[in-house]
Amino acid sequence: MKVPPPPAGKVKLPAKLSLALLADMLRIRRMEEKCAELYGQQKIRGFLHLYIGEEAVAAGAMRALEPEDNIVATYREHGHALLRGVSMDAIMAEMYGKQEGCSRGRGGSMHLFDAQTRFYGGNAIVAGGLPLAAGLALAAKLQKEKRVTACFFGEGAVAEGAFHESMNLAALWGLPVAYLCENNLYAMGTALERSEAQTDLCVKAASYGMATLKVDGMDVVAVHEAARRAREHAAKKGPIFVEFQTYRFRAHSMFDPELYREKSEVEAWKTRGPIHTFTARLKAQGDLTEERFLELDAAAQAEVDEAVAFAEAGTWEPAEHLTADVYTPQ
Amino acid sequence: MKVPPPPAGKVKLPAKLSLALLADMLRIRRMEEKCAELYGQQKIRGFLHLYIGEEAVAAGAMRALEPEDNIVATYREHGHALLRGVSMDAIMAEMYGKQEGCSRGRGGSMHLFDAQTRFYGGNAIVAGGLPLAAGLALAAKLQKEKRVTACFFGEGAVAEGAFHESMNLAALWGLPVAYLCENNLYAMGTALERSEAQTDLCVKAASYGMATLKVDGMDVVAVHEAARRAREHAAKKGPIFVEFQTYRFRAHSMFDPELYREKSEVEAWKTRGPIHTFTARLKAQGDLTEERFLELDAAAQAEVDEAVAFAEAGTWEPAEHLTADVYTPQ
Amino acid sequence: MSAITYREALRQALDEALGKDERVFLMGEDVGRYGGTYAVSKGLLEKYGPERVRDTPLSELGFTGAGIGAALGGMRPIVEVMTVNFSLLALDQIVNSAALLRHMSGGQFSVPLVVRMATGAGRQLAAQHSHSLEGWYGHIPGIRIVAPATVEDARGMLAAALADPDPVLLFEYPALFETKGEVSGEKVDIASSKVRREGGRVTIVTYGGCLPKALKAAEEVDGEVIDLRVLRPLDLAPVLESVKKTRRCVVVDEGWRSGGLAAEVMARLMEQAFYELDAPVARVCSEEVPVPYAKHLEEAALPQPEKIVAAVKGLFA
Amino acid sequence: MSAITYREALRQALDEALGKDERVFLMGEDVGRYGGTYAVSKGLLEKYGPERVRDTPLSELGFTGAGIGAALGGMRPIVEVMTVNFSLLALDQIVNSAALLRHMSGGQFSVPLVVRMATGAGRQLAAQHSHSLEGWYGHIPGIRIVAPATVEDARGMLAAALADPDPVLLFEYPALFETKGEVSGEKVDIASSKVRREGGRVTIVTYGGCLPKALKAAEEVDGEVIDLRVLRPLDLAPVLESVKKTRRCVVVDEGWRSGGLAAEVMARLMEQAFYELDAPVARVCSEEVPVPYAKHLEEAALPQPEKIVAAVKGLFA
Ligand SMILES: Cc1ncc(C[n+]2csc(CCOP(=O)(O)OP(=O)(O)O)c2C)c(N)n1
Ligand SMILES: Cc1ncc(C[n+]2csc(CCOP(=O)(O)OP(=O)(O)O)c2C)c(N)n1
Ligand SMILES: [Mg+2]
Ligand SMILES: [Mg+2]
Repeated sequence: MKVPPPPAGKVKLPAKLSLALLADMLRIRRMEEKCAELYGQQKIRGFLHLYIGEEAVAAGAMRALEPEDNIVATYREHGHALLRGVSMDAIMAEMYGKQEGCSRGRGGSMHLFDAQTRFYGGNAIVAGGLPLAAGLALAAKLQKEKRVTACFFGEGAVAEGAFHESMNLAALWGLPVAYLCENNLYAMGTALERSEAQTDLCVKAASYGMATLKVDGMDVVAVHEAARRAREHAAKKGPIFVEFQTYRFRAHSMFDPELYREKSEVEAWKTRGPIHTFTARLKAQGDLTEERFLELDAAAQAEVDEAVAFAEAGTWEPAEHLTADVYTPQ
Repeated sequence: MKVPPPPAGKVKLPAKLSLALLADMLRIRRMEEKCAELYGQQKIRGFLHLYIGEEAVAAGAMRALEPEDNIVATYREHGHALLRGVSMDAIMAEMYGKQEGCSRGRGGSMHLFDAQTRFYGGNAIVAGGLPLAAGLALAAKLQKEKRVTACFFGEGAVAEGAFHESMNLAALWGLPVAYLCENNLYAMGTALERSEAQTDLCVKAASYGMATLKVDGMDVVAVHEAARRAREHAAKKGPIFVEFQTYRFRAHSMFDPELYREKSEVEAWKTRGPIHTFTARLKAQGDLTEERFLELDAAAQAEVDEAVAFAEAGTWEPAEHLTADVYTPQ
Repeated sequence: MSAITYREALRQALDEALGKDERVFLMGEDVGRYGGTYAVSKGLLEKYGPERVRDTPLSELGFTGAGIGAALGGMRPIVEVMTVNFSLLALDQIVNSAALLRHMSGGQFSVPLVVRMATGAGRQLAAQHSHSLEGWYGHIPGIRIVAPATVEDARGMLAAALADPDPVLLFEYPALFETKGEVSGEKVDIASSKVRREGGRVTIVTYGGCLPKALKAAEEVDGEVIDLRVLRPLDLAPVLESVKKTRRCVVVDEGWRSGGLAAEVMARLMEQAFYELDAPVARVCSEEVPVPYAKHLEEAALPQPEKIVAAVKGLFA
Repeated sequence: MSAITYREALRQALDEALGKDERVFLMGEDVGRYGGTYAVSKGLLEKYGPERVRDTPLSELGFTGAGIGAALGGMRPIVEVMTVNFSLLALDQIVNSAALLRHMSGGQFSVPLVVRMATGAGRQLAAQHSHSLEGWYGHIPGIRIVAPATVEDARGMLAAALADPDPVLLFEYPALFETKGEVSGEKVDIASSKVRREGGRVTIVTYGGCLPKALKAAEEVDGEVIDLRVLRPLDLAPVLESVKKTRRCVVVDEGWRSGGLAAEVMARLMEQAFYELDAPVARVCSEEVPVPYAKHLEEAALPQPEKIVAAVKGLFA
């Protein structure tokens, strides 16, 4: 597989925004590195899907969205939840299974939820969030609200019937929804070309009469720009599909022996890493000093340390509450 | 809605084949007219979906297929079963619910089956037959058999996830399958443009990397030619999608009050009726006389009368056999 | 009070719901221009327009999921899945999203969704169109299941379902669509089961399309007939009370015998009425066979009054 | 004879099946290059090639349906749906095609298909990845359900399932994957339930992942443990025989309580062993709640040996 050259060139963003995007990516990275460590210590259990390598997508996209927007994500959603505004404390506590977690410890890594920031999870059924997103967008449209629904999902979801049905509904009804596909080339161990007859996902999306964009998902600048356009399109003209071309640097989950790809491929993609390439570009144009970088990184690390302390100090929901909230208290 | 002009022009087929195609269509037409009558008399019950108006598709396609091919169809499959070689007797008996029926009276109108002619039903779940067809084709491919699988379905099925998943599997694996879409513009009462964002079904199919053909489904000559090409393509190169543009002259089922379309629209389409237009063309070029036509029609009618007599004389499967064949006797 | 059909009652309920609350909309295949497969929503498109009586493409998974999303987004959707047979395609969204969301999110998100679907056999529609899967749905925590067997319930249950903050599945019985009955106009609960006929000799527990059959059989055997009405959560109190009196019970359920809803009723009676029973509870269910097309075979496959009577007699043998 | 793990037993069974019969092939998500989500099919791609160990796109409905078609077309497909949770997406094909085809076609078409899927909770995978829906599948006529709970069955049931001319669902229990046991190499039947431990005081009926829990509890209460093994059609003979002796019974089932497989076992005992019982049959099932992530909550949600012991004690109270 040919790996494209790393993102490069002048970053045409205000320095403040650039640094914010960098900080965002660092926060995800440091948090997830810690998660991996905690998994080894069995503090975090169940499935854990790391986003490491893909941070530019959540970072670039989330800053293009408005507070009133809805977000739908997958089981690989730590970064999305964090950048949407769910506190790292609540995320970490959730992974610990503590009741201070954003889903009270019932969801774990795959099911982060937050009503306040309109973060609708955390869906562990591949493509399961896509119809939901169409429905959230339909509700907004019917209520004449100006919110947009942003739905993140992996390229593996494209083969599912739910993708097809959702694209059609969204396009047919002109819904204000942005389908944001994180194409990291693999669905577990299945490479895109072994799961799709048509590997150009934008061609597929366009066949529903959807607007489409294809973007380098390792370039936070390009992602941000595309996401801004996508949000505007969704709000004003209707549904849009964006393919973010990215790559995950870690295994699919903590159980994955990674038999399906060469180490060299991963290494090649790492040259495109969203954080170091962006850092280098900012430094090159004088928007960032090493000192400032270390500050940002230290801040992220401090946030992680605090979050871990918070989670450690968290409490277990009493087992007697087990069946609470199966139904809504009336 | 603009109705295209009726099929016209010279029929470039051997006269013998032309007459056979005409006879085929007449056999379906007369059989189904009788079915409608028998439904009124409550001899036939349950759901009854007539194919009247669409006969050119089954007729043109079935003669392009080989005896070793597999057929998968829907609940609107009387014509397909008949032209595939299931006897009208067995079809009629099936609709009566008699054990001499092709499914021993257990299937009825929607579930005609026949192992001998490789007629795999008769599927009443919209799009339910599409994955089955992919599997039959996969079996043929794995066993290096030269058979092709022909799968008939309505345009309503295109919105279903099963369509999407099947197209992708067929294209990805290069399966010898011909997906033959009978686009009669309505799925029950839902017009194509109210169910598909993209109404050009070939564009949709092409997005899977499938070969496609779009054909006037009211012109048995065009259908036959397209079906021959489709079969060849499926056998030699892999999957193909054919859209047959057709129209049903009758209600969706015997329960349909037809609130969703104007009588005038139906009348306009009737000017394109596959039987009378073909008859006129054959007469115009001297391949058919009125006398010969009446002979063919009389033969069809006689076959129907016989089939009804056969069904009437048929017997009921003893109720004690009810649970037979839930499992295969071992 | 005047007698209307079960179908008309369903239609009036939809009409009322759409009329009363702007957030309510109806969506499903052919609910609009076609007038509803069973003519239940006839006339509503003309009255409320295509935004609120929304025809969908054939995509049960997609539009059911969209209904869940719309409910999360502040609407009160009524999703029609036409029949339970096609709901198999939507099951993932119903089970993995609608039913789980509230608990899984730590109580943050409720899904005020109503899913309507026709269910049951008896009209020679053959194997793929004759399922009775209420028992399946009744297995799932997080949803409520209602099964109107009377015109009054057909008229009243929808409003109660819409008032419920959680997902409610409303099963409709085409076998009952022509039934006529009075409608009181009073509020109907979706929490309790009800005695439909008093009797002293045996308790007959049923629901949905089997109610008339049970009532017919009861005439012959002095049966007390209890209509479950709500299939999840089950209200067994009236059953237990009745069994205390009759000491015998037959459960009638159109689902297949093994693992159907009848089994659950029997399990509960085992747990809660074992010492009250003079004979083992019996069940009359559908035979373990795909429902055949031929009328006599279909009849043989389904519960019938005679089979119920025979089962009752068996309890005294 | 040497001890192998349950996982290795499953792998050997697949290897043997692929080696023995050209018509057999394995298809599903990540069965090939990934080596199987649970490493069950590891090494088979290398041995049999991508045609026979076939990775599929994420499309459960599509490839399960394709498996049915391939079975009709003369192959002996083994479809892996990864886990029961995702099988909800494939349910329409399993129920409306695989299960119905033979009867609906008047006996013309059998579907010799095996569908494998992992099932059960216990690994903190949370609500959407922890279903136990064996009871649901057990409701459907036309299919056979097998649930290996021992290494011997994990090794032997696949061959028997492939020899069956009809669709067989084979449930696999990740909770048991590390269990070690001996394998006799003898043929294994997929028709009977089996006594796994003799005991005199109470009959404990279970299957699948709950077997070790039942055995543990049985130690404490002198229980006779019966492993159902085959969930459809059920073989209750050993249970009835045991209950004659013990006169008391507890059913242990990881499915949710209401409407689970345990209810069916209780219903059958009601029907067939009412007069043998000295106390009502009890059940220990999962609580009626989506399975939570937190370990202590998940444990509280599932059947546990202590709950089984308590239920047994309840029978003597
Ligand atoms: C319906 C369904 N099928 C299978 C799985 C198991 N599974 C979990 S993640 C995954 C791969 C998804 O890949 P993709 O959509 O590309 O997302 P990524 O993990 O790459 O972010 C699979 C097969 C699932 N969770 N849901
Ligand atoms: C999955 C599913 N959903 C709904 C139905 C009810 N239904 C039967 S036929 C039909 C319309 C199908 O239209 P189309 O595919 O265009 O075929 P046509 O009837 O026009 O031949 C519908 C909605 C069904 N049988 N299966
Ligand atoms: Mg991916
Ligand atoms: Mg149509």
